[in-house]
Amino acid sequence: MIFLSIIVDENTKVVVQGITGKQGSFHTQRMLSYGTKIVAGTSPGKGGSEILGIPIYDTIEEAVKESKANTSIIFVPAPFAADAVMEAAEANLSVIVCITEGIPVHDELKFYWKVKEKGAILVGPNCPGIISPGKTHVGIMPTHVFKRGNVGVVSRSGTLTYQISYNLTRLGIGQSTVIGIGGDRITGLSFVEVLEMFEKDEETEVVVMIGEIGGRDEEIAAEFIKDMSKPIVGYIAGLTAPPEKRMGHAGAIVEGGVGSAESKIAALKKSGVEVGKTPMEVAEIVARKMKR
Amino acid sequence: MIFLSIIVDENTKVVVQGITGKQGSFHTQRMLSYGTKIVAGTSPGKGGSEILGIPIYDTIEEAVKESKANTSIIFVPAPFAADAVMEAAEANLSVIVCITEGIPVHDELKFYWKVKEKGAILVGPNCPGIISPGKTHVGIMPTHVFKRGNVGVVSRSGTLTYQISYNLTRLGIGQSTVIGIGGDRITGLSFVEVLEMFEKDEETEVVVMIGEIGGRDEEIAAEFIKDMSKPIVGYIAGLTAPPEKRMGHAGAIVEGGVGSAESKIAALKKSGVEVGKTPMEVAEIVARKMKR
Amino acid sequence: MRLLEYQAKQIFKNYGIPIPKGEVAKSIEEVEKIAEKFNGKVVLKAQVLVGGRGKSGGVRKATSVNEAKKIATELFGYNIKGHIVKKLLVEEMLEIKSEFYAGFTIDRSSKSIVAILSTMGGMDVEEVAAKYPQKIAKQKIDPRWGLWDYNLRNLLKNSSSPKELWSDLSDILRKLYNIMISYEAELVEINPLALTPQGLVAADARLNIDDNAIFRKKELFEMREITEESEIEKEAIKFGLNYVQLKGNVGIIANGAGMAMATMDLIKIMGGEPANFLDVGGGASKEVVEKAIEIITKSGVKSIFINIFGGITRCDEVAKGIVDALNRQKIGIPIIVRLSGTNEEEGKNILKKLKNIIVVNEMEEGAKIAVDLAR
Amino acid sequence: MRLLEYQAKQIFKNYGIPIPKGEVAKSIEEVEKIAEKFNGKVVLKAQVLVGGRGKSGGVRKATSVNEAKKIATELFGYNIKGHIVKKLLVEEMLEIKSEFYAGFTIDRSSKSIVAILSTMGGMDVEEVAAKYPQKIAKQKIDPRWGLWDYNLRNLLKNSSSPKELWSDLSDILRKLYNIMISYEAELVEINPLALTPQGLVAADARLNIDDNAIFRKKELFEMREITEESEIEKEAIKFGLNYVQLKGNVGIIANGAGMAMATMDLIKIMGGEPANFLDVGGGASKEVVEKAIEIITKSGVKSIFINIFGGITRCDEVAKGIVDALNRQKIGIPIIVRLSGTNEEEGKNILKKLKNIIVVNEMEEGAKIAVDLAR
Repeated sequence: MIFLSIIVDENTKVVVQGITGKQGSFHTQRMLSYGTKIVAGTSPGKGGSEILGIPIYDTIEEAVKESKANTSIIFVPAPFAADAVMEAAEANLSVIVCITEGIPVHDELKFYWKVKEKGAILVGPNCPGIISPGKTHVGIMPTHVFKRGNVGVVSRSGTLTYQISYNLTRLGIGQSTVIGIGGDRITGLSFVEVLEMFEKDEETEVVVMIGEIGGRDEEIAAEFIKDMSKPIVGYIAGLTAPPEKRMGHAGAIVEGGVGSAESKIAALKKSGVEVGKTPMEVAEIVARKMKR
Repeated sequence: MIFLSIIVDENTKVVVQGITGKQGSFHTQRMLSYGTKIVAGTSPGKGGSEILGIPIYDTIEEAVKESKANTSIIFVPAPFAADAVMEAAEANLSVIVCITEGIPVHDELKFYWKVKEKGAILVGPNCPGIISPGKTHVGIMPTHVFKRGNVGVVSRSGTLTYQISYNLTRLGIGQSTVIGIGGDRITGLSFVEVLEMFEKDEETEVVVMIGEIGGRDEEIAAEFIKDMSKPIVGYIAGLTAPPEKRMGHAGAIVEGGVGSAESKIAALKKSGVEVGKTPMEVAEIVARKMKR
Repeated sequence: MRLLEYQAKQIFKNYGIPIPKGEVAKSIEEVEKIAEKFNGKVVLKAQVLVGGRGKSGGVRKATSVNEAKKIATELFGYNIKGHIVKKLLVEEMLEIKSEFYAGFTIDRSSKSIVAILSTMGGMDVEEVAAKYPQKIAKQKIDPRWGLWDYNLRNLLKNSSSPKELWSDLSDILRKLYNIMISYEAELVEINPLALTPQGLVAADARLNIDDNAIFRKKELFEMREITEESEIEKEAIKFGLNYVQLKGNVGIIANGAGMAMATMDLIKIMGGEPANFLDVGGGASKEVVEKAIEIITKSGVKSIFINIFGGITRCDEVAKGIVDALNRQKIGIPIIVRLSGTNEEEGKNILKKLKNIIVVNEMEEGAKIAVDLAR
Repeated sequence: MRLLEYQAKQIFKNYGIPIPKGEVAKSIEEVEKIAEKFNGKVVLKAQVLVGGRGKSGGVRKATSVNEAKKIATELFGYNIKGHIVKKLLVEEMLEIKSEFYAGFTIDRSSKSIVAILSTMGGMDVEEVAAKYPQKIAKQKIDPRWGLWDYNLRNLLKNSSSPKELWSDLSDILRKLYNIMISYEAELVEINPLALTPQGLVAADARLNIDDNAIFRKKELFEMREITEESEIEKEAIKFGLNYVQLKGNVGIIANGAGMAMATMDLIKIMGGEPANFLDVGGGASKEVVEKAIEIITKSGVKSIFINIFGGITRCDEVAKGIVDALNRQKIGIPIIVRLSGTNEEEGKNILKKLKNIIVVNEMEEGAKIAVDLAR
């Protein structure tokens, strides 16, 4: 039996939506350097040409037909990103990674259900993507901070994901899969869904869950964790965020006490999760757990 | 093992949507006389009162909670009927029979998918309902023309259903279940779905399928029939209907040769279906089949 | 409800779709005035709701004002498949480089809206579909999510439309879809969608609105008055009757479209010719039945066969309508009545008292008598 | 983007929701004029975007014109939680029989829109939810199918609203929902929805529009100008920075909201006080970084900690922004910089040439130095 990472692995065949844009072409190059199998790109109107040796198509329908891609990554600008997600879902891709930030939430409400109906996995939007170190990278992460290993990382925040993975790697601890589920109010994946995958994943021994203020996703995850066999280490950003101030992410609003950092940390601790106060401390806790 | 009829039987518990209207109360009385288990009715604003001994609720949600109804029948006028179907689906009823005629087709497009997602069966709209003679009647059919037996009847036309069932009964042939799927462009059930149920139904020996001009549902059914074990007898109305003339039903438009009576009859015959030229002849063919 | 071309074009224009310059004329004088504006280079289009209008000579080109007047003289009052031409749409002559077909309709099989685009416009689209199926691109539009740009991209791609027109075609398709949704249409269509030196123009326009949705669109009531149903059909609509006049001599009244068609078919099988399709609908009142008899009688039939199998329709109510019709109208032709189903006995009892009525038990019997008496 | 009460009320009115009679005043004279129209019986409401405005004395009642003027004198320039009152909404005094809460917002857990109705309006809805959960009725609205009447019936039923108000409440809820959808709102709310002898009236109005959707709503650009963000916050918005001013003395610049918050938390843990939240966003340009430094410097901090972990953001671009800031601005305070991730080496190389910059490798180290230097 081979050990499969969750969601993506070395067999993942990627189509890049918006491959000719500034971000799209830059990160395509970086993913290629990492060894990601990028088989196609789309850019409406530019079909028939190619970039970085990758054929460009006008539509995902055509790209999938020609390249057999099973995963897409989206760099399309916010006003058009919802359409790109809908198109990817309609084309029956099994994994859709949406990097784009700033998508209107009413658009997200629509494509969430389309993706759900199609049975696809949506990573993001407003996320850094997903990496299975040493296998594939479908995202925009600084790949040099990761190392193949046995810690699963799931996070709502891009940069905090890099920070904590960096701290882990510095301590010699590698990662099985690192996934940023995105910081928007509506995300394709919830913590619970990812925790469930890590629980089943043979490569993963410990899971790091990086949350932040806003919403109830961490509280719901805390309930789920009670039945998990693998140890979870937590981090919650926003202890010093004043109530009722917008902290950038649409998701990072303290809604009248519900969803505060305190409430989330308390819920996690109640489920036996050790919560680090700083990114460094998170890595140190993981190191302790790994030694056992 | 007991012999179950398809879709509804003596255990069906019915809530009547629009029970206080003229049609609603009239047909509730008639269904009750037939022995149908009507356990609740709805009429927004009139909740708390009762009619014909049946408690009235403001919402289906409440009616289902209190009465444990699993099936609804809708007599709500066309402008509000789509809302009633949506409400019934949301309340997780497993069978929804929509009698109402004249529902806007764009409304039908919406509730079709809602019902589908909920995994419910929608009979209609614009249909006479469904009867399992001797067991239950969830509809507006003239019950005295039916008789318990082993012929399944499925039809797009209400009155033709009565006519042909009447002809069958006159020849001493009873029916297992008689179902009018409705004459609108968008119907909850297709011929194929009902044929599939009849094929599996132990009570049914022969199936009568009553179609009419318009659409391709009969042609699609003809394909399916090739793999059926039970004999099918067909009838198609509209041989003399001139092309491009509206024949009342939104469904009954001849669309440039496709969906003509000739095309349907030919498709059925190709699948080995005997097609009667008159309702009487249909009954006579069934009689012959039953004797074998 | 199908709108006349000029009515549909007005709506298309309101939604930002380019249409040719032109006006509606009801007289030769008006045609002259309009034609002068375009130096006589105009197309004259008969405003009738008939398929194959062009092939029947209902669309004609003029190169001078005098020619336009001459054509108008021929067209006014012209009978196209039973429809008399009363209005002409007089439009500028377009310089057409190529013709597209663009439209949306409802796909009953997939329970969705379907977008259709073809680079072979100008012809009968069913003909294109039959002869060159690969030339007709279709895309399903899921009613839950509506139209997205990717639907259009797939459509454009599969239609092999030239890329330089993608943006303009998308724009027109999006507007057409908005009309489809706002007007709750069954069909909205531009054929041909003409490519001219000035860009894409809707050279023709078709908009069929779902009759069941018209109650929500008050502004259409007025338009319906104008559409060219015959007087008798207009009256039928007012009473909620589904009525279509045909050429035979046996009048038919039935409940349910299926039953009405089956009755027509039966008349034919018995050797007669049905004079009409008439469905009184479900749960018809006696007033509606009375009106139905009046309409059929007016159309000059030789016999009337009333074939009712009551479900939601009550036989006693139908019988009362027959009584009222006989009391108030002069009906010189035989009426054959067959009543079965809900309240059958009550209905038959009411009819017992009447003369001039032949009551039968079976539809086959009734059809036969009706045909025999119409000879 | 949250609208001021009077802006939201104007939109509510356009959608047919009854609002109290009244006008906005910017001066005592204007207050006097408006108050006279209502014989001095008015409510004066400070137009500031602050929660608990009523409890802070921002909503006051007058029974005479003189009293209204006196209250206005007190309210103009009044500081409510850091917001200076510049405008008053002067409205007729309503005769309120009872108060409802009605609103729609987005439910992130169920990925749907949620309708909320309570017969206990007028209070803080979170407080009601905590103390009397059964008094808050909620209904999920599936974004695929939108709002249907049955959603409203279930809501009305579960809220135990009086039946005689069902029709009027439904009407207002339907209009509120239309606003929610048309304006792509995150929240639309009436609290209290007042029952008066003249019927239901939106005594207050709240409308929060999704910032991400504002590009589609040109007419809101103007309104945003008016909403009372501080000048410095307005400038930040212009450059796409997510900036919130706080009370500490250690300035923070980070990329990503999570990282910015973690950095704030770290400053606190190290014994300092964060002066702000500032997220330069993903893929920030050097111009944006330069602007961020300018904004933070202006706010009078003692040290600045720039904490970047680049993914889509490139460290070299950030470093260039720092260089530009130092070249063009007079910055008299220490800047601590931590760069990791994409193009980290290039960024560090650029910074090497600079004085006045403390480059660190770890965020914990940087935070500690920034706190120490701010003392």
